[in-house]
Amino acid sequence: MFNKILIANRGEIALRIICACREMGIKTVAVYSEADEHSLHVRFADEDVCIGPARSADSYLSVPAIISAAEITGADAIHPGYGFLSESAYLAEVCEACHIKFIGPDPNVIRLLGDKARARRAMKKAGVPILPGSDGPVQGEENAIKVARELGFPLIIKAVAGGGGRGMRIVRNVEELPGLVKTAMREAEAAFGLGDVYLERYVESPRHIEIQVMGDHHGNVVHLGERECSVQRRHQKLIEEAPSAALTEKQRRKLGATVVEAARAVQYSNAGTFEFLLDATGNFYFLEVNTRLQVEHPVTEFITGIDIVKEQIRVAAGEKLSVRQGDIEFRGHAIECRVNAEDPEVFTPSPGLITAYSVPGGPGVRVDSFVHSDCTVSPYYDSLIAKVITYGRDRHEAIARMTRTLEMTVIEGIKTSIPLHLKILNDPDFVAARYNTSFMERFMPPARNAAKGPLAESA
Amino acid sequence: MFNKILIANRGEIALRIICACREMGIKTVAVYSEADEHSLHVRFADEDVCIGPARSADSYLSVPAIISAAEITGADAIHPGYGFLSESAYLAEVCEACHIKFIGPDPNVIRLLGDKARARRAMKKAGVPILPGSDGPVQGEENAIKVARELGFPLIIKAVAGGGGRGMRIVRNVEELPGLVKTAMREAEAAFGLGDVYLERYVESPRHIEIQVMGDHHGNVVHLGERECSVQRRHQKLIEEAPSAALTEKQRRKLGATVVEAARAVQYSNAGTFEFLLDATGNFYFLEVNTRLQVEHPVTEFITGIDIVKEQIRVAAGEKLSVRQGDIEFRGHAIECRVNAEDPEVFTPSPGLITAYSVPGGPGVRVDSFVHSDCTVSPYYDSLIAKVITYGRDRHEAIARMTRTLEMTVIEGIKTSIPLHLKILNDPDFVAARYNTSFMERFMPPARNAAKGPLAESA
Amino acid sequence: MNLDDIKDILELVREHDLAEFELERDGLKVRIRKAGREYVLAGTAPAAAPVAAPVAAPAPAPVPAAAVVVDEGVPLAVIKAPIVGTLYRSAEPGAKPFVEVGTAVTKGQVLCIIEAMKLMNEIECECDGEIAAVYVENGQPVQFGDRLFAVKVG
Amino acid sequence: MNLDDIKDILELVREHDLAEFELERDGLKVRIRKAGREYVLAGTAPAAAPVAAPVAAPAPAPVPAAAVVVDEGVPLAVIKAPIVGTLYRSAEPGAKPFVEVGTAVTKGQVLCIIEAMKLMNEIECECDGEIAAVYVENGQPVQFGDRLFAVKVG
Repeated sequence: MFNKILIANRGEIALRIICACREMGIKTVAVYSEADEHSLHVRFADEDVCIGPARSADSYLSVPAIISAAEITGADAIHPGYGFLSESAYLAEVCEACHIKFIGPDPNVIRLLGDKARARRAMKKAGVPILPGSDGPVQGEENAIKVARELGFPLIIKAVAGGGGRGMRIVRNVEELPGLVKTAMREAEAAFGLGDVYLERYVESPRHIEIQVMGDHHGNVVHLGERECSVQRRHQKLIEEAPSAALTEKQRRKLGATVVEAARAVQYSNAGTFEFLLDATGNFYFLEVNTRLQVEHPVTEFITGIDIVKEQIRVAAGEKLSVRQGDIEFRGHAIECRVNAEDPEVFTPSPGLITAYSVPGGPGVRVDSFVHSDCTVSPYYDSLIAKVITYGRDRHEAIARMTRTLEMTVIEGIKTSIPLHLKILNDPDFVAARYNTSFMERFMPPARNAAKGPLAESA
Repeated sequence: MFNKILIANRGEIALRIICACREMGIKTVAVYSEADEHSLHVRFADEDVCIGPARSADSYLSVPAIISAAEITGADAIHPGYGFLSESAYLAEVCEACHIKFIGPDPNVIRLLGDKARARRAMKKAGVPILPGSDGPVQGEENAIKVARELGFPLIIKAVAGGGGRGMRIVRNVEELPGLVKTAMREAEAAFGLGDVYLERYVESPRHIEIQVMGDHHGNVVHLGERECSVQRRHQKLIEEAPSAALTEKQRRKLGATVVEAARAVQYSNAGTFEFLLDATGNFYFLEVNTRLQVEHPVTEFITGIDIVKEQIRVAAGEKLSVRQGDIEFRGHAIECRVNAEDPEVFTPSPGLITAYSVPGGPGVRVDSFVHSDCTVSPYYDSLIAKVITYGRDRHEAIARMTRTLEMTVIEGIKTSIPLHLKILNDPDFVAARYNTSFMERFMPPARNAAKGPLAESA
Repeated sequence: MNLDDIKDILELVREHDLAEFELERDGLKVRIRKAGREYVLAGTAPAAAPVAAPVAAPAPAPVPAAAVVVDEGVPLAVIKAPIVGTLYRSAEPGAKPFVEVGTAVTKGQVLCIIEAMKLMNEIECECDGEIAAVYVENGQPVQFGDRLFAVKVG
Repeated sequence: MNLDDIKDILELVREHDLAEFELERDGLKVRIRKAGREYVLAGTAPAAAPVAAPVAAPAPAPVPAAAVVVDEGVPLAVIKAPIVGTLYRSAEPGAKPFVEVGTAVTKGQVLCIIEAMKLMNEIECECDGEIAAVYVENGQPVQFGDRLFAVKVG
């Protein structure tokens, strides 16, 4: 087992990883930017290293700074959390070269699944249902039109190196195709340094379903069931839950088995999430693989009783998975609300000093956060300040518990998304689990609602 | 179902009950003393009534004040929590007369089980193992000596109306018996207004095991397994856990069935706890029944997934229990630490202003508390400020999780028992579950340790 | 907080010519209003009281001391509710209220009734004087400490 | 916080003849030390900066500006670590250190090496002057922002 793990992240996930390490008796190293000097992750790590100024590019995204911090502290592994460098095949490679264990899949797996077009082909080969598409970057206007006619409309243009909605365009007819391909390529070039785009059939208002997998280095792969994350605003998930009300037990088993097979085919190790679109007629289509720990992993932890972060550390250290598929039982229902420091109506960020902070207890409540009374929410980073997760014997109880928990949460000094969450939790369609990725449109402010942009999927 | 519940309590348990009511869509009325005006239970109840000055006797213990508060707010039920009036047959009777539902057993059941000698007889009749004893108050010195010789030494003198160690004396030989009986009677008379005492065989250093039961008004009774509460300091439980490492599956089933039978025999409804001593040779002996919700109920909620407070409310409203014995599964292990505002070495109370407060998240952590940053812990009431409960797949994980949770808990401005809890959690005997009610003696300050007084049991 | 502290605060208030001064901390509350008609100075917490036993034997609650307020030089006694219940201003439905503004009262005179647990509790006046204000209506629920009447002491 | 605020603080400090004054709030930090040899006045946060994109494209980190400290009337430049790594005071093991206290230095002159990811990064002097202090030892790990050398500017 590792002696010391460096956590290449900040905020609640850095604390979450510290918790896991402490439970396993592993020492921790926190890294921090100058803006995070007084953060709790610095306070509770055994050691800490300042790695740069507030700007992420010069601190949390700096591979040399992170590797150097690991070297000067003698850390034997790096946990990248989510975001920042968590899907950086480069960091994983440098770790390998420096004999530091990267807690995540092997670099070649990260690279394969990070390339959307290659990932599509690999999944298709492994028997995973994918959307009809161009099977590679489009080559010029004529080729694009030909492929598009074969696929039919509407379709979607996606960047090969894509993510976060950039380089994406929905195309409704052949006339607008050439112009939109050009725009998407320009955007992809600007965002990722690679202009390649491909075409795929577009699914209107799908549900977002994802499967959590865990693999070890001994060929064992298990899935931990699905999560539904259809409540999204511009690719940002707001509420996640497990299980999904849209899946039958049979579908769950079948999709789970398909994903386990595919993960094994690409020699997947550590934690990963296979994302799917579910259309109105019950078909699943592969979307992408997130080769890292997910923000919403606690809902799965609640219904399975498995500590995913500890499992990640165990398998990275070469141990076998602590559970086999047959041992994994799903019990009850869990929901997560991502509480952001932002205006709940116009979605503008609201950093600043938290003057009062209190979250209720009671059964079935988990709050992963890094904030506290008299703490300042920095404007430099993500606006997520707390993940509130509730568990109930059924979906009804989990929702009732979430509602009372958020109603009894006190956060003063900054604005938060809690009022928006409460509106969603009270919505009859949400309560009935009648929702898809278009659900949030009705909660959008009129001005923004009208604004154009690729809707749904990803994140 | 009830429309509005008055909560005749304060602190964390008042908030715990508010949580349950909100999840069930029931309105709440908080009552408070002048010292608690700014408490969270007042903030989060739908209505609130000031019922008196700081002194409990004039506020939280005043039956007229509580009943009047229920009447002026139109509450149709009263939840008494634990402590204060929770075991007051008188309050339960007045409620009945006023057509307000008392959320607890019927007054005659409270009265029967509150009289230790009568409870002993009732349990004996129902087939529950009890300690050999005088089967009623001792009648004069000669009778006492005769009974004592039959029982053998050591034995214990207990007050019929007893509780909290008052009126209790351990007797090691016949010479000291007459004097100790007199002292115990004087103490009982002073404490409870009733000098009657009885004799019982004394068990040296037993383990404290208790069984949680729930009954409805339709004749259904279930048990929710046991809790072990052997870590006590002068009858005050410090750490509780479920399941107990001292019970085999067979013992658990047998003891559970015995208790369910006994509860049914006395027509027990609502939540209750049957406390037992377990001696070194594996025998169980009935101690007493707590006819109310227990401080440590969360450990049972963690391992069963059942919300005991919601179940209490449902059965008080006349509904059937939501579970049958066959539905109840025990999964994993849970531990509770009672964090008190007190010096961790000399146990003196430490009320005052909390200047910083933060508790970590992560999986398997529950914190039931009423304190927050910038809140004042009042000197008038119990020193319990937070219950930290952790859950793990096994006892080892639950302990590791508790340790990291307490290590990462920040409470500044007052002293707390957390350093003591951490010492216990690190103790090899505790880790190996090799402990009984004498366990805490080694953690007592030398001066106090030498002080005389009845040790162990009860609370 | 002792008398000297209060003197210092009053001195500061005078020095800075303040109209109002308020300090709230650890259960202690001081409010001073200058250049006006009303002075209130009330301590709500006994300073560092020894810890009370959490569950003391029942004892009759002391009726809260009437707060003394200085109004245009005439001391006013405020009568507060000593118990929770429903307030009645007269001995029986339809009868004349016990007192009204302007009624001359003597110590021990019944001012109103508070019903609690079907018991009618007579609330007596604590001093001689004249009713200066009535804060409650007939049939109204009152909480512990609610203001009921003001009596111009004299 | 603007210049006027600082002037006001300084005025207060003068008026009260303080030796030290420290204010830390919302990422802003002001420290003033009076009646002594050293004055430091450093702002650590840009006031209400527009929100940065959480994941910006990588760009070379600016070397933190040397803090200027006034020592007995002579300005001192403090050279801080621009990167995390292991510091070496000489070009190779056993060689003479690049600089010692008293060494005259010129802008661009190499003061030490910080090794990060097996790369040797030469840390250059930012001004002409003379080494007044050495805060680090050979082979020592340094964090971002650690003080390395003080240079008497001149």
